[in-house]
Amino acid sequence: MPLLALMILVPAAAGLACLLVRSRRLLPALGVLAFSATLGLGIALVRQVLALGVVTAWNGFLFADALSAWMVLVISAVSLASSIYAVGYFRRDLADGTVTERRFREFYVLTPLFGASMFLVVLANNLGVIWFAVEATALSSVLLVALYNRRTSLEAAWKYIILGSLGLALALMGTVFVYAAACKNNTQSLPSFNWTYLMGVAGQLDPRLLKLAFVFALIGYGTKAGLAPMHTWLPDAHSEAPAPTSAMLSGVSLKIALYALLRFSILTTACLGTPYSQHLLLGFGLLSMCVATPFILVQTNMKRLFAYHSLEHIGIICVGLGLSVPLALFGAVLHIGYHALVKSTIFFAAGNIHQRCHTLQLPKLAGLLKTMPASSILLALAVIGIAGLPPFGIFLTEFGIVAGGMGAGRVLVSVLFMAALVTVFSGLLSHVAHLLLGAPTQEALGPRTPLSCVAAMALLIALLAVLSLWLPAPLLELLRRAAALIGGSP
Amino acid sequence: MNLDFPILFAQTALLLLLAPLLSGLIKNWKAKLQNRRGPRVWQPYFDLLKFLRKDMVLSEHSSWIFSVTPYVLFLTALAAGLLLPLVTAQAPLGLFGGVLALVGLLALGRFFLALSGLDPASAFGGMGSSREMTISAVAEPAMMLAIFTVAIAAGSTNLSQIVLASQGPGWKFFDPSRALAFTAMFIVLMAETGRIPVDNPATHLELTMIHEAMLLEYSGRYLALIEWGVAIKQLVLMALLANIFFPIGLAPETTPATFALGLLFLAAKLLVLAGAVVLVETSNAKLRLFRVPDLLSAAFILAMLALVSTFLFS
Amino acid sequence: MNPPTAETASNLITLLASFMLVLQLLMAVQSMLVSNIRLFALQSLLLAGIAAVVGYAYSAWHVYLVALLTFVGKVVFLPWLLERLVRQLKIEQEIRPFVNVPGSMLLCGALTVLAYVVAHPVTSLERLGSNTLAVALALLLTGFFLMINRRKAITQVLALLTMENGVMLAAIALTSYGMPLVVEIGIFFDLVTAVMVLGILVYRIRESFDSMDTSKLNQLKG
Amino acid sequence: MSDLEAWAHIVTSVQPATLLGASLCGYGLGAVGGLFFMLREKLATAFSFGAATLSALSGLLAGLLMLGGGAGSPAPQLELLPALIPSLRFTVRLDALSALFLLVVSLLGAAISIYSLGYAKGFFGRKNAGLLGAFYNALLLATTLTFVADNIWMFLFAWELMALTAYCLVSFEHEKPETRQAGVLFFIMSHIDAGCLILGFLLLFQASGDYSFASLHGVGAAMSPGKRDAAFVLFLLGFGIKCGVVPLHIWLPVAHPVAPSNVSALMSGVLIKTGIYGLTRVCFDFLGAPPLWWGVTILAAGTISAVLGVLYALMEHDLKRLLAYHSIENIGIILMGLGAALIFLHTGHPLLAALGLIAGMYHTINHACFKGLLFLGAGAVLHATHTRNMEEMGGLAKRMPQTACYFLLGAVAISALPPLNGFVSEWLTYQTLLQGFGTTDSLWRLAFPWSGAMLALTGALAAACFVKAFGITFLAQPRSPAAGAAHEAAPSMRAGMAVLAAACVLLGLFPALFIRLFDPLTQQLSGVQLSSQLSLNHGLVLGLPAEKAGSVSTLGLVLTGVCLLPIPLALRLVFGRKARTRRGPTWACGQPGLTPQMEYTATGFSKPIRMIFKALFRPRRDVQREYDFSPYFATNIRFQSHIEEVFVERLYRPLRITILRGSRRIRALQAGSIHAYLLYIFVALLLLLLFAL
Repeated sequence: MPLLALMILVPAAAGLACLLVRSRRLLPALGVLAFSATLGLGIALVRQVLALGVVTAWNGFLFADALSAWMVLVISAVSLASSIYAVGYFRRDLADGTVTERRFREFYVLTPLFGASMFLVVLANNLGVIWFAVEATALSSVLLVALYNRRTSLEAAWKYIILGSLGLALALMGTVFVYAAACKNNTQSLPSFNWTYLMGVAGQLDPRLLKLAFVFALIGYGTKAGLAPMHTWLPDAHSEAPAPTSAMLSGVSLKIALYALLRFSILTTACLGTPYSQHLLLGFGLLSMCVATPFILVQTNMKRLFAYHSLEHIGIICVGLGLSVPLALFGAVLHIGYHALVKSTIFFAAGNIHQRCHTLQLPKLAGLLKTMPASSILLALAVIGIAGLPPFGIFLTEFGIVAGGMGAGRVLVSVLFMAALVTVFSGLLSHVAHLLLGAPTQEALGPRTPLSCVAAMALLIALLAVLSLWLPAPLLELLRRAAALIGGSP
Repeated sequence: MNLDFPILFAQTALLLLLAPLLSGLIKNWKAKLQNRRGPRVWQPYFDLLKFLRKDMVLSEHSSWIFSVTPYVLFLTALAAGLLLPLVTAQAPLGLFGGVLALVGLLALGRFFLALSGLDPASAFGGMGSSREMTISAVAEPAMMLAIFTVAIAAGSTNLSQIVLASQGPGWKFFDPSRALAFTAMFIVLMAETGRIPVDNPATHLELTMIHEAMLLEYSGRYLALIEWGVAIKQLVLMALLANIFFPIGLAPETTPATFALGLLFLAAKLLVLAGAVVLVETSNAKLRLFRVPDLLSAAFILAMLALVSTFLFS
Repeated sequence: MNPPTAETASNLITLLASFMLVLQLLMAVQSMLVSNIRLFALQSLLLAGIAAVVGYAYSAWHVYLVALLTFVGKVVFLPWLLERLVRQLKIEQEIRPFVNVPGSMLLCGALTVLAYVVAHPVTSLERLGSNTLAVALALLLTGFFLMINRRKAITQVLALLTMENGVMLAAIALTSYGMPLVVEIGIFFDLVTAVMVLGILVYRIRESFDSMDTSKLNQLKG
Repeated sequence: MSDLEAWAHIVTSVQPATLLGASLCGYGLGAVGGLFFMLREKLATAFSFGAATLSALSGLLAGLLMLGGGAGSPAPQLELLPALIPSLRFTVRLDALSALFLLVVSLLGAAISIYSLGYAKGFFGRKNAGLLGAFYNALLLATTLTFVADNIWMFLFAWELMALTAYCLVSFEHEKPETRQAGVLFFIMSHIDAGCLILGFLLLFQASGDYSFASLHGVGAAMSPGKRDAAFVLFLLGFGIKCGVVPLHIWLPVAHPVAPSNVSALMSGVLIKTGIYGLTRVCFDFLGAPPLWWGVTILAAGTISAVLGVLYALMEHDLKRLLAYHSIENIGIILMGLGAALIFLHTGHPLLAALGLIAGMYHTINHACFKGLLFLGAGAVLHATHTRNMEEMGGLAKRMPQTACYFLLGAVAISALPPLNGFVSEWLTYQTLLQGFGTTDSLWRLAFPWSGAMLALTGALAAACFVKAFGITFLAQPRSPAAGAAHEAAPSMRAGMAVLAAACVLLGLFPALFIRLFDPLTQQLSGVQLSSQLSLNHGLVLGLPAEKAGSVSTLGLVLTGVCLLPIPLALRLVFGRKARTRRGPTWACGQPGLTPQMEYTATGFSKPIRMIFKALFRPRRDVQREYDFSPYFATNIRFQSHIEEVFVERLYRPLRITILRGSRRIRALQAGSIHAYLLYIFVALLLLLLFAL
């Protein structure tokens, strides 16, 4: 059984197993087990990729290059953390009856499937398969968003699915165009739709068609990736989902859609030879950053605050990718990882706060450093990380991106970039300072935060801290290759 | 460094002895102008002796600052005097500092005086030191600017240099910039020595007094030192004004003859200046406190004009 | 395969495609929900027809399969599912769009023109029929417009499905063989699951909102 | 014997680099230790602040060795961490400029750390002293790194780290809302300046293509004038915010007072100097030959900051806020020197430029010393009276005499009165400005004496302000029970203050000695060495390079005073032999019983100034009388007076309000209607289809 296949089948199997398992005890164990397995597999995969360059399986149906391997690592890490977190989280929810037994099982069935479909996205070779894998991530996560079955969560889920599948319809159109372009210049009856093949013949594809394709893909996958102005579902879905799911949505699933979009962009660039797609990415990235800013400044709900913050960071990543100079690309790729770690931590913290204080309204919360020190300190660290302050790595990546921009002579872009960063920081700081510092305004209503919930956060923060100051050589190499890949050198 | 000790001692003595005489003189002339007999010219000496002999009462609230101040005031005034070319063109301690140091020393004295105004916990002292510091603050820039005009012209802040430079053949009084600067300095002088229209040295009325208010708690020896120090300060300022604007007769090299000559010239200049002061004091009424800044800002403007005109005419 | 067949096939496809567009416009003006669903079924039938024609013309068996899937899925299953939903939830028949009928007609016309403009440079690439790509784009855009213009959840789903039809039409028209089978099947199953998930949500929303008007779903602000 | 040789060898072989590395490690260790022993306060305090002291000393030694080595001694380099991205390396380098500022931070750091050993005890049981120690060390570490950073990346890394740790310390006592707000304001402002700096440095990077400072030397020549000016403006904004140049200063008087006093001392003494360091580094090292307007701008900014800073300080009766405003004033004075130096570089007078640099740098050191001293003194007072409000103090000179002495020294020094160090550096500044008049024929030369006069105004106002600060705080009767019950500060605190007081005196009396240290600096930045020309008569007198342009000898003045002292003493012996001295009540218009309420208040003291400058302060007063039958016989009067902080009221608050209002408007985009959302996507798609193809 090849590695890549296992990568997808293990979580899928875990999901199906959860469907059958009776005992409530076993479900969390299964989740944790599955994702720790994928993490292990992911590390093995990295070794293989570094050795072989490109790994394929099932005669080219699945394939993994540096970029996919990196994404695999990110997905596994976050999913593992969130499955660990979920243990304590749902124990409490079940205890106070916020979720029913049925929904509880639903969660454990859907989450591994969600993971599996994300793995499929990054490991699939065929653009069509990538498309329906992305759709699968949407379908598997929408019911998770609706898990609490509150009016608001249903509304969020509805918007998510409608906008999501609309976007995906457009993305499909884009895919079709690429396929059409591929058909044109091949002679055999059924053309291969494989990424590897397409990259091979990128030169001969029809540019007009590819432009059209990229436009559709940009709007389509952009919707799923939460690029402004297609982001509107994002704050709703991310704030209404249960914390573990929010973490996975904000932490990875956005980047999964971005990954699909990225493949299109690489192909388009390879075909056109002009930075057409990169300019579009740049524009949408900046737009997203600017759009996120005012919402962060005057936000009143903690989870929404950080959902918009994810929007901003998707923007940052897109700017980095759009600048397409080595430093910026490296920064962007690394940023994907750092942001995944930190953002999940923050959503975990939000979950803890919600279960402890039964509200996420920022004006009502204050002085959490006193009431729930452990989570607060970890949250503080995470916010320091996400705000792009040293010693954490996001400072490096953001500096890399803006330095790349300046190096490429894009002064205006860099200025806008910095302005957005600074404004967002000021908003974030004032909210978080009020949240954590000072004297607590209200008594904690909920139970104490269980160990696993803190452990998951601590795990991620520790990982972040280590990776901020020291990247293992193989990982560094992997990142370089990924950046080079996006940069256009295969 | 080579100190000319005879000159040093002579100038020290001169400062000590001349100062009370000058203030006595001014008091006397003022009285005369107001058709009063007024105190004798020598009265200040007798006052000082009297104060020195009398017992002292220190406020029970006052701290060591209160006791240090008289010495600081006295010594700074004296030291400042030694930086100044009084009789000879070459100031005895000119090497130790120029006009900036002189101003600084006087400021140090004022600083301590103001502190000891606050020290005895009475309301008058505080009021006095508050007003004193305010007025000096507003006076400072005008004074500096006026000094800068001459300093720039001489290319030095060393008073001896300034004097020597303006002793040259090129020197003329009716250089507009000098005239303006002189006027500015004169106004500042009136403020710094606490004279009408800025302050009234004769009054002890709570609401009007400035300088005297700080001294209310002083008595005996300390009062003597302070009075004397203030007198020396007045002498120094007037001599400064006199010598840097009319550097006539300052002895370039020190022989007894030239020294005597210089002494005469100095006396003459001081008499004239004192006369001017008396005239201004008698012909004006004291200004309200918050009108004083207008006067001093006028002085500042004059000094500024002086600068501009040096800029224009050089 | 012999040229006349290809000729006729191409003409036939053009005809069917244009009928699809016509049906789309009818949907835009049709104010009854059930008949909307039926119109969609009809449109899907035309799509299946096109697929069948392609399959016949190029004797490509897997395109027949596509035709079959489309028929089973979009002509039979989904309409049935939707009508059942309508009946069960007693959704009122009247569709009250935001833009009135003439207005929406006008806009749809404009969108169709836009579709032609956009498609023009690449029409040379079409394998089958003429302007099928333009028609496909038009279906997509008008479907999008319908989605914005309809209040009810279920009608939005319907609009989404018509967009899907447009995409499939483009797939067939541009590529002459349809997509690789695995992709086709994947798309098909995704579609079905999507509609089912939507169904579930519709049920739940119905339960907690007792209304299907999505313009009432506006509690999440800012 | 052999041991001795070994020791001798070790001592002689000590390199600045080693010492620097040692001090950096020491700070790091102190920070970690503080966290590690967090639960055992005594141990944590002793460990972290002890470590800080030692590291500071070793840093001090490094700086001295480096500067003592004279001009042209090679700048040692260190690699701290492996780089994640090859081009972004964590390297530090100790050239003359860095060494000078290393000297400042280490000197102050040592003194404050000693002080903190006692000061931190005040937190025991209330806040976690170990945490304080950890943050404190981290702050020192970051600041030192900022001064010795060798490339853009390292500099910005340290810069942001410094802001972060400073924020943690400012909001250390975050229970008070004002502290929280102060922290937030501080951090936001410093993030803005970081943004400006990043852009500015990257503009330089565009031209040089390399991050290392060595490669940035004189890079301005390779830039287009527009970009060069843009970079200058960005740096002016960025560093200006950090060092509190008016009108970018608003965070400073808010943030410095609320921090623990030892931290306030560090922030006011050193942190804001990072701005000066950066400005010097950039303007004299990187940007190449400056156009005239740069220098004029900095000179003007300095003058305005100096005057406004001291004016606002006068209006304060919160002791620490008052000191914070004085930091703005002194930064202004420093900038006057630097601005003049820039102008001289433009007009081509390297010698005068060196003089201006020395004036600025000397004042930097001096300000670090006396401001540190004053803040430590304020801390001791705070510690004793538990209030920052001067109106509730008084009479402390009797209760804490040593602290009073040190504070008085600081006050005299900061008021630029002879013979202390403040006077010396302001003397140098005056001289620079006066010399400047002759350098050019353009109308600009009037700027020199003008700003000289403003400097005089500043000095006089500062004197007034510190008469008030010292007089109201330490003299007369205590105005509150707390002040009455005040006690002398702990020995270690006094020791810390003593160190700085000594520094103030030495720097004041022996300037010619210390000016030698500037030779490498002036050599590096303006290509000349001056100290030999500045010191006359074996370094007893400070003179000017120009012939007989002026000289001063604070030592000489002191000696003169000492020699003249016999005169008053003799007077006493001769005449006052029979005079008695006794204590008596202060005269209170014949009323018995003088109460503290009769004393002059801080507010009252500064009233005349407030009235004179009312155009600036826009003072508001409201008087509430409670009376029985006639307002003239009030039974109870409440008097309140406020002044308006122009820049906050007229500039920052409106800006903030507009931004927030705008944001609220924009939120309407996310109104919850799915149709609207669909429409956004639709429009985006159409636009792309129409224009992007």
